[in-house]
Amino acid sequence: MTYHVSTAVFEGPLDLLLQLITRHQVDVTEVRLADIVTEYLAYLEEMRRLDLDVTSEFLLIAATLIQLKAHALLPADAEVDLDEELALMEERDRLLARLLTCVTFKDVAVVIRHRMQEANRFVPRISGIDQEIAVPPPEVVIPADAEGLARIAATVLAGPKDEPDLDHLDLDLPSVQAAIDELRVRIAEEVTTGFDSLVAHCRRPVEVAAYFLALLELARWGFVEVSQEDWMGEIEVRHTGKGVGDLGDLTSEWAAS
Amino acid sequence: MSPLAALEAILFVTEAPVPVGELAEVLEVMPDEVERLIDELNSNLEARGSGLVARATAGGWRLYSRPEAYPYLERFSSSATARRLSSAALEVLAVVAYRQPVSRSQIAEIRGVDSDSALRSLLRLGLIEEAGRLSLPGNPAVYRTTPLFLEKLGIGSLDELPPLADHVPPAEVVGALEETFRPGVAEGA
Amino acid sequence: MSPLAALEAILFVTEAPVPVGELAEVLEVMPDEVERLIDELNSNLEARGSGLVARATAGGWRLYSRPEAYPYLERFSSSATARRLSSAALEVLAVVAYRQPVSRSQIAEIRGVDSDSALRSLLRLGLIEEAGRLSLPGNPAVYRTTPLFLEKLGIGSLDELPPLADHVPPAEVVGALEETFRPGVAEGA
Repeated sequence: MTYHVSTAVFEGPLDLLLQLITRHQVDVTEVRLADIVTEYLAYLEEMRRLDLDVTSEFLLIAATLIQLKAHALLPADAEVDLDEELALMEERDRLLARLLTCVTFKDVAVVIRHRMQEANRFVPRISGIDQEIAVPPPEVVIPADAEGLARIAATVLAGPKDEPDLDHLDLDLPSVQAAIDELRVRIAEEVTTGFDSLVAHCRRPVEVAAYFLALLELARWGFVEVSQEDWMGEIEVRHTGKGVGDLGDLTSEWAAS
Repeated sequence: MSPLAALEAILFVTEAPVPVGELAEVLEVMPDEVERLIDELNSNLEARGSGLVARATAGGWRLYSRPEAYPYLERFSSSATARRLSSAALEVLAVVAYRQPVSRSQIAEIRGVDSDSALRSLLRLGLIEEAGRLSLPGNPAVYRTTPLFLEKLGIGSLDELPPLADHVPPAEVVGALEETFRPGVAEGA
Repeated sequence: MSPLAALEAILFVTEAPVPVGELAEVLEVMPDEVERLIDELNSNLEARGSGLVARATAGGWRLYSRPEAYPYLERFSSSATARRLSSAALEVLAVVAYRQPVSRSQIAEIRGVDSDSALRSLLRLGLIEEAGRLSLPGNPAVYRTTPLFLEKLGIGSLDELPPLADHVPPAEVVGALEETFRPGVAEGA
């Protein structure tokens, strides 16, 4: 489920939280909780106004955030209930663990995309056996039962429109997020390269634009350094050595497009 | 990559014969040159004792397995790999099962892609069969499932196919928690 | 027809990678001989500057066009070139790949969001499949990746997936997050 609220596009509460963390990251070791909590709640409020489906997931995470923020505002010598304290710490640890798991899978998904793109350039033939085979094979295997076949039929008969997240390479506008994902892997591999070579495979100006935006985004996160001798010169791109595992690389306003 | 290698790759992946004019465009050479390349490809294939050959049919070119491979392909067709339906074939089978009798172009329209090779597989495997022809230009064939299909699926008749309505994905159920938490959220914001 | 030519014809017509054992049966030679024939086929293809190559994926062998031919194929037909998966579908695919067998709600727990449409796309593309049902209320289905997923990833088995541990955020990021979310006096409690 993809949410479009104000300027943000996000996939559920963990993704929203990760995006806010990235946005409020002063540097890699400092994130402001208060800002994040305020903004997170503002998004929820707006989602409610827009009549978007604010699922229980959003609210559970909001509850934890509110408690953490309230706790941070307590004076250091304030009396606290030990049970409540422990419960809150458990909630916090659970939320952190979920954030880290979510980030880990987002990260490895980028590598899987890259691998699939590489493998995708090896194209197999799909036309099957082209000679008339006289004797039908004795034991065909249908890898589904009646229920399975019904599910497949229901999905197929619902039509191709039922798949909003399949877009066609040649027809759709290029995705900046996809360009970010791809550049991260390529720049990490090549270390130093030029913008021209990064976009050598692009066939339309709009694709080059997507890569340019992606490059700016990567520069903003400190993943790359970009320089240019003069205004007509080649744009040089250098990998700063920040790992692909860095939190800041994972989410952006271009995500989930 | 040489134009010869590119030509071979195109004639390999294509599902339908490709006219010389189209090959010339894609390879960015003159049509005469395409004909020369096809000749060269065929002598190369011959020289390396390949099991493949480029042949002109229905106004275009395409790679085929050599006729001499027939006994091997026949044996291969009963191997575990060839007997298992691909996901494309499974989809076409599902469409034929619920929309029979249905024509090739109706299937293509439903799936949004051409389904020729999947249809061929299903016919070859005996899961579907021709059920007559439409009185339209070209007299296209329509297809239906076979008794083998019922047997493989373990049902007695088409009436026993599960109704489609049961498989529309359920609407998301939002937990009662939402109501519980909503006032808290509004206050906090 | 030579076993080499027959091997090439089989790797040409197959709709999924063929394991060496099956090739040995169809060609009526020993598995060692199959491996030798595949090597010979690949050096022949290479020597002739062919646009094709035999590759091992998902536990078997199949002919593919060479990656250098890909730009021509893109120009030639959009159906030969793959559709692009959305980021959401890719994330779900990653979760299924590393946590299989996994249910819809377990995936939702990890991603923090319902992933029904992404799951449907992946099922439809044949990259994942149902792997049984849990004995829980509602009998939820669990999912696993298919051999097609391995083939599309260009790997032989799930063991060749990139180690998940390499993708856990670095310690400084984890530290910063912990710092951020730490209740003020938690340390003292």
